[in-house]
Amino acid sequence: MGELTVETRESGDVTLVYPAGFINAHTVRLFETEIQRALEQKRFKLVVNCASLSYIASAGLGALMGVIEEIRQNGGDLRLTNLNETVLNIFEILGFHHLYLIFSTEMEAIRSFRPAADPQ
Amino acid sequence: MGELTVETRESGDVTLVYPAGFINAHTVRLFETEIQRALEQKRFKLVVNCASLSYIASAGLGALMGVIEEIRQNGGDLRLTNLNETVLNIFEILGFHHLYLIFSTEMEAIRSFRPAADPQ
Amino acid sequence: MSGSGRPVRSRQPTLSLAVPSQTSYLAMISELTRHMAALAGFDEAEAGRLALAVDEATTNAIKHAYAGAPDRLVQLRFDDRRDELRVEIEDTGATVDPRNMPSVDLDRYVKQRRTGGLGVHLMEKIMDSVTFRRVSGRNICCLVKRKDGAGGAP
Amino acid sequence: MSGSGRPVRSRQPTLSLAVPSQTSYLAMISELTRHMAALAGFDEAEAGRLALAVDEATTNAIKHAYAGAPDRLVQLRFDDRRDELRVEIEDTGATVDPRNMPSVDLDRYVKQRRTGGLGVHLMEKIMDSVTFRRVSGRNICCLVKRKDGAGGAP
Ligand SMILES: Nc1ncnc2c1ncn2[C@@H]1O[C@H](COP(=O)(O)OP(=O)(O)O)[C@@H](O)[C@H]1O
Ligand SMILES: Nc1ncnc2c1ncn2[C@@H]1O[C@H](COP(=O)(O)OP(=O)(O)O)[C@@H](O)[C@H]1O
Repeated sequence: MGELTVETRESGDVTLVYPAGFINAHTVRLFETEIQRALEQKRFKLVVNCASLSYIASAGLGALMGVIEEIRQNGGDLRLTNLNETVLNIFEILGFHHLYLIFSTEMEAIRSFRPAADPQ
Repeated sequence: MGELTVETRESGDVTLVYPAGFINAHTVRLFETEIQRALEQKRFKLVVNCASLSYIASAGLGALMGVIEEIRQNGGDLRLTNLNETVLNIFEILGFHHLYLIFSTEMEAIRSFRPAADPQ
Repeated sequence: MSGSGRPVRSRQPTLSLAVPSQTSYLAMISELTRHMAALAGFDEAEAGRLALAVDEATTNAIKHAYAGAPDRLVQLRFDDRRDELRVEIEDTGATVDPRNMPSVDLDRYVKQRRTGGLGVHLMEKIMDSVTFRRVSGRNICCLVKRKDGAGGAP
Repeated sequence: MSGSGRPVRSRQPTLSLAVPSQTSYLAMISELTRHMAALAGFDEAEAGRLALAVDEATTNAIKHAYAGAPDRLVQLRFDDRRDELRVEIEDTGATVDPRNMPSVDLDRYVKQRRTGGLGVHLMEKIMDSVTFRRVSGRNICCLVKRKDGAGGAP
């Protein structure tokens, strides 16, 4: 209860981020650290897979807001997948679904970063 | 959190009882009711499968104590299976494992009621 | 019944809680709120949103009113009334002036790379009413959610 | 550090809670205790046993001290000290005389078809210390569990 773990994986030039647990004012630093680590490595194509994220408070949303401009200025983007009902609902309440591309599956989110010529 | 459901099934003359959730002073009545229903039907061979039981407080243990003598006087028994670590630990702390037969699997508990001649 | 001698109350007694001003308790407060919301009859999705609103209000008390000091107390009171669930979050820290609370403009927000200011906005979207008052050295943030499902978030 | 102006406390502030005297809150209290035990450093199995002990003490306050009246309050205080977790469960109901608490004889128990009397026994097996005191109209049940893993249940 209340803990957060954040794993990352790479799929080509896309970095996959897997937060699991709660992102709130207590745990947000860990989430930010993992995102920053990718940016420091000049990896600006991020997919945050929220399949195991049960909860995100404004501290976590602030963290997303805090990096998106830098990411886009570097030709990248931060895209989200697998939001549960509560998390999707929070995004919609705040209008965040207008600011971020949200996909149903990780595969779709990864593909969205590939050139359109990619087969299938 | 805190809710209890109790399902029952029959396997020959053995009644299987499946408590799921918490048995505490709030929910124990429901558990007792299901046991009593079996006894009223003169079904005295009971297997309580605790696979989905996360928690049992003394109210629940008292309920088990309250029926065991009647059951045994009628030639039956109440046997338990699939206790999780916490529940098994509570039984051991109180010495209940000396009073009740505890099995790892439901199959073993059911078989323990069959005549020894039963194949396998 | 009326002769039983104990006072008749018109509603449930209030559940209250004093928690150290540390963010490590937020997850617990969130679980507790979810549970209280369920006891008050809200469905799981609504209970999750209420838990978020209470998390936000508690976070603000810790971060702003107490400026992060870990040795103070935040008081929470849950009052399950007939028509509404009322949660009060109280601190004895620095005065909150509700007029300081910024309204959120998402575009400006992103441009300026602000990372705060969302909490109050979120609370207002989730609850039917969010009020702040100062009473004898205490800041009280009062969150109200009606049970009829009218108003508030979808 | 010592010049910071706010009082120096030697330990964590206490978490406290006032809950209506209704068994519907037991599951929530159990979850809360599990969480406090985890924050205090106990492992999951120990946290589960502590939750059970607090459930038992709260049940007793509701059932015995308040004789089932639903409109009273049970106070809980969690005090995470360096060497131990201390939980106090307090009611303002009928006097408890600890000498009334029966010791449990399982054989006799079964023979007499008793269905009560296990709660205090269980609390004593789980905790390092269980004490009852009466202070100005309140019954206080104090449960202590040491952090070093010595004593108490396996
Ligand atoms: N409990 C509080 N005490 C003092 N100031 C507060 C409190 N809650 C909110 N505020 C003020 O309102 C502002 C907006 O709060 P909020 O929307 O939660 O965003 P954030 O906390 O991320 O800044 C805060 O920056 C702060 O100035
Ligand atoms: N908080 C309390 N207030 C008054 N009496 C109590 C309290 N706790 C326990 N007792 C007394 O101790 C006895 C044993 O308690 P316990 O072991 O919990 O078993 P049970 O509650 O099942 O009877 C009770 O029957 C009651 O007489």
